Amino acid sequence: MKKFVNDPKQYVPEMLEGIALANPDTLKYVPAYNLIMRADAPNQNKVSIVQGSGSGHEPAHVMVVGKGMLDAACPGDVFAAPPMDYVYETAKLLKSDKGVLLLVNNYTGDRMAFDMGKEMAEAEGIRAEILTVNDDVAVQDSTYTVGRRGVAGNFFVIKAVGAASEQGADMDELLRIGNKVNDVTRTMGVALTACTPPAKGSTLFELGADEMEFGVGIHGEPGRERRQLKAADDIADDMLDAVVTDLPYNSGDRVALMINGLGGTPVSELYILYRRAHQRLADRGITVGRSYVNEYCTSLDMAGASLTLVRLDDEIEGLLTAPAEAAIRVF
Amino acid sequence: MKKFVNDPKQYVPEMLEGIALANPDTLKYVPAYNLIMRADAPNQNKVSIVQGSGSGHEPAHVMVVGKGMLDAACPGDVFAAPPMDYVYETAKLLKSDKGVLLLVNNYTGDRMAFDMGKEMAEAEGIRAEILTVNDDVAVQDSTYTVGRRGVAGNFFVIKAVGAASEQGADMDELLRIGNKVNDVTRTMGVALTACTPPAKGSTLFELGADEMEFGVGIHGEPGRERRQLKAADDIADDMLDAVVTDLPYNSGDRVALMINGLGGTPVSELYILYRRAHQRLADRGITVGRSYVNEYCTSLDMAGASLTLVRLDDEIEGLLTAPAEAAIRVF
Amino acid sequence: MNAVAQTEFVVRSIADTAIENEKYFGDLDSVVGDGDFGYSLARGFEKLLEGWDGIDRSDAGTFLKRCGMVISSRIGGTSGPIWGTAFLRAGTACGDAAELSGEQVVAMLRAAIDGIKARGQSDVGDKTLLDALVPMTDRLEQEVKAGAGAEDAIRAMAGAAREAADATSSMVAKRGRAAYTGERSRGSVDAGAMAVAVITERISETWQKQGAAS
Amino acid sequence: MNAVAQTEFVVRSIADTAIENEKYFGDLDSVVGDGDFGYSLARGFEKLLEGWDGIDRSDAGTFLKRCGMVISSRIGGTSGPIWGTAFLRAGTACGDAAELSGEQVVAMLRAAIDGIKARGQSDVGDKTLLDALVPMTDRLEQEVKAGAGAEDAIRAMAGAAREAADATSSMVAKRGRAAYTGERSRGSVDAGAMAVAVITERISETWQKQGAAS
Ligand SMILES: Nc1ncnc2c1ncn2[C@@H]1O[C@H](COP(=O)(O)OP(=O)(O)O)[C@@H](O)[C@H]1O
Ligand SMILES: Nc1ncnc2c1ncn2[C@@H]1O[C@H](COP(=O)(O)OP(=O)(O)O)[C@@H](O)[C@H]1O
Ligand SMILES: [Mg+2]
Ligand SMILES: [Mg+2]
Ligand SMILES: [Mg+2]
Ligand SMILES: [Mg+2]
Repeated sequence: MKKFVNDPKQYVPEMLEGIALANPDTLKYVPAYNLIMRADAPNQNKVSIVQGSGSGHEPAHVMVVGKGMLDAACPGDVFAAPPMDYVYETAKLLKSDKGVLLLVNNYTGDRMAFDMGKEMAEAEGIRAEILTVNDDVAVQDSTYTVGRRGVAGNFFVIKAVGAASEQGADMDELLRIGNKVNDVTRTMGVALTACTPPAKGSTLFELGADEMEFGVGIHGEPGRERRQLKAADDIADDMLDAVVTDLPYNSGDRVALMINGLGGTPVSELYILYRRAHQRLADRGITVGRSYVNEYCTSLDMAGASLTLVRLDDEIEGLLTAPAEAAIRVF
Repeated sequence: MKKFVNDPKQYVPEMLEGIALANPDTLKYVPAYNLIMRADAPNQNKVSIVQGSGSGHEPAHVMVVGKGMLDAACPGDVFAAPPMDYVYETAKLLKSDKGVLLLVNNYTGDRMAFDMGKEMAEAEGIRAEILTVNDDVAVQDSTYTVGRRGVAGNFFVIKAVGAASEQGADMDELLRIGNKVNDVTRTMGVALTACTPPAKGSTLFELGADEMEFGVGIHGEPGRERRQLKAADDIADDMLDAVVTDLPYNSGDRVALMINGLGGTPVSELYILYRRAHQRLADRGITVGRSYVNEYCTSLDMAGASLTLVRLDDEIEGLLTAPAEAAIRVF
Repeated sequence: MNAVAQTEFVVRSIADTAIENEKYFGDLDSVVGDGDFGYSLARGFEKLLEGWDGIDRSDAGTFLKRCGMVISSRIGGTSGPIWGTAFLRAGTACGDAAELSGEQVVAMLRAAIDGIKARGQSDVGDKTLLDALVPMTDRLEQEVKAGAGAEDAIRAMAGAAREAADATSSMVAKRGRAAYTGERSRGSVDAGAMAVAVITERISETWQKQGAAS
Repeated sequence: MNAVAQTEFVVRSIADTAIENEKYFGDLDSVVGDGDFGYSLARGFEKLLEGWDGIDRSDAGTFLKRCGMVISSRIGGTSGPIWGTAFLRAGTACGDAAELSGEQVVAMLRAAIDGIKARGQSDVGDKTLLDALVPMTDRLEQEVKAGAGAEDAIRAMAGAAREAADATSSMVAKRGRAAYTGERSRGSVDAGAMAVAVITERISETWQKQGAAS
């Protein structure tokens, strides 16, 4: 296993400790619940925004805790939803007069943990609401599943409700905004390699030298189908077609375009995909109002990328461009 | 080759085109010279800061062009210094009354291209100066080489002279500052896998499942020696020992600590290294004044990391924390 | 053995099996899942064992419910809530019975199954652990009705669980992460179902030894 | 052939060889270098050939100098400046000679070598292309002094280049990127030296054919 790891069981706690050491003034780490929270949270004049999910998606979500983003993140182990306990204790620690908004990616495990954690928190008089994100167009047949997965589009919901909550929006307003953003957000992902969970020590699946997985989620699981590896432009076209036709996004639309790296793909390649997607959107009469090319929501060290579109209007664009702070140092 | 690539010969131009499309308001792309420059450059009241180097190190350096950082970057092909022509033409386009400062990582090819390009620019009446970065402690015996390599520490020189030039510093002042930062900056890198240059289509070298390269540079070349893979903490200790004892950094020092990912390593692992390094510095009485955990200077998709220390004083810390803008979107 | 000792023995067997089979269960979940099933179960049951001696043993039902609370609150992923609910419901069905009859065990398993169905919004045929749990409970019920002894009934139940777990290989997953791969989930067994089979086999084996010893 | 035709033929052979051997030269540079040598040379000489017909051919010296300018300005990496300087210096040494004597070719090669040494701050023994260029020039000089014909002299020179390039395998790199690996650079040939050998062999071969034809 080509990883910087000590005891795999300490992978998540040691990472979280590192984050806390690197951000002593702004973040607080509560080891008992894998909890990373803003040092100044909870703020009674602001809805607390909390995201839970499995680990292995960094920088999501523990590294986007900060002003204008999340008030806290309580991850589970690698690719495992947090135990209900973490959710419950997090809600208690983040308790605010204006309520606690729990952002949940739509997976069975996450939903169960949050439903149960929310119930327990409510029993103690905490107002908590759940907002579910499900942007993944790779999941087509929702009768066979719990519905579409929440993947990288999650970032936009966090950013929008994070900004709005900072501006004083109440719970109902945040639910409206979060659902609105989720409704106009669509993502499609592709993997060129499988990832290696530290506790497993080997790749989750095998991919031939000329194969890729089309329609992957963010948990290292295989995708919708295995395909022949193609040129970057062709892959970008396939991802874009799947996304554009789904909402659909139409000529005249203004969008945010995200090319998200899955962990093992260098940013240079992401820009090659971005170039094509931007050009093809222009061909369709769709304007990119804001671009995102980076790692936002990864699958450990998986080589691959996802493409997300968000249909913008003035409200959403204003929230996306509002100031924010995150524990990711660019300069 | 598990990469998003079309024609490998177009790898760099297509990436640069992507960067330009994603940043239409702030950046300008000049295809003839692989040039990415600030849309508002040159500014005659400011020294123009230019970095050249090979490609494959992204986000260095084309993605750190922006206010308070670089005015321009002219990369060569993957791992190849830019041709002299690019340097010369870049200097002409960035010509400022206050001069053009050329930042060069210390490699034979880069130095030759910049020496020649500078001479040609000077012949046309452009004031140009070269500032060489050489922070890599892995290169020990400088009689056998052109001296130490410039690696991730380069970032700090860019940030410092970028900030100072924005504040109006003249060329002599920038040379003083740049050399001062370079003098207190040291880096050590380790690779867990070899990288795959797109034009080669296969890894540059082979590493066994339990091997790592200790003392790598940023061009995918092998390192100082091949070692057995160890636990993350042990690797962090080895890197730190090599760096701390070199300047040396002493008890009572205040430092910036950077854990830089080499491209294929997820940020979660970088924080595991950061945690240990931070703790071990504390044991030595050295305080981390500012932390950097991210990808700053990569080797394509190489799994690995480097550790950089910068000894801080008020002047350097002020420059490092000064506002800046870069084409890397965190939120 | 009284009811508390029996449930203690069964829970302990489940925990030991989960911990010992961490890698195997994880590998099963890797085929069309995300590979964390073995890890989640093992870490969770380790935590249960850490506080083992302090768990309230006033009666078998209480003991099971306390275990269920630890499991659902401390195990991550889908398995925490699913398994925790199963233990809670089984405990409720058990109550303060002093001795456990075969009928009572069947009732407890049925309660656990109903809990899982409700919690997971899933049913037989979805390629989950239910596809081992339900057939094995059916078989146990048959044996009990036919008047079989505990040892024989458990052995038969374990055989049914193994057979049913193997049979999940031909199914398409309709719940859980494996469901996202659709038709591709065919051809490999469900990790949760196989875990149920391996655990039941273990209980059957150790029950024989234990029975012989006590 | 007059001097212009001769230099044109030689430069063309160099370009063709560099382009055809892109992968081989790159692989050689991968062992202890960064693998870009083949790519840099190939792309650079492709650019030279793109503007091939328009290059000033007033005399052989001018032609070589113009080529040198294209090479040093358009090839990246260490090779651009190194090879460009070699062409520039050879062109200067050649001047407007109408015919090239063996002595003149030796003088041109010596000038190229001096240029590389100055530009690269390197010398024989550093495990660079100089370790093929210098021995082959020495050999050419011997042949010319001994009165050998062009064809034989070139064949002997190519043999010397190959032998010297092979011999770089036992050397430790003291210049270029390979030098960072220190002792580990022993055991593989230098990419630049081998490129010189392959190119010279090609010139020798085609010279024979060309000579036979003209
Ligand atoms: N909705 C469900 N209802 C019942 N059992 C389920 C459900 N979803 C998954 N399972 C069971 O859980 C197992 C996977 O558990 P785990 O790896 O913890 O879940 P995940 O990683 O998908 O959150 C599956 O093999 C299946 O037996
Ligand atoms: N200082 C030098 N002087 C002369 N030749 C050199 C020098 N450094 C490198 N070379 C030659 O250049 C070759 C590598 O070229 P190239 O790959 O373009 O350089 P790099 O990638 O190191 O910038 C080496 O094999 C060697 O023959
Ligand atoms: Mg999981
Ligand atoms: Mg190079
Ligand atoms: Mg799983
Ligand atoms: Mg090279």
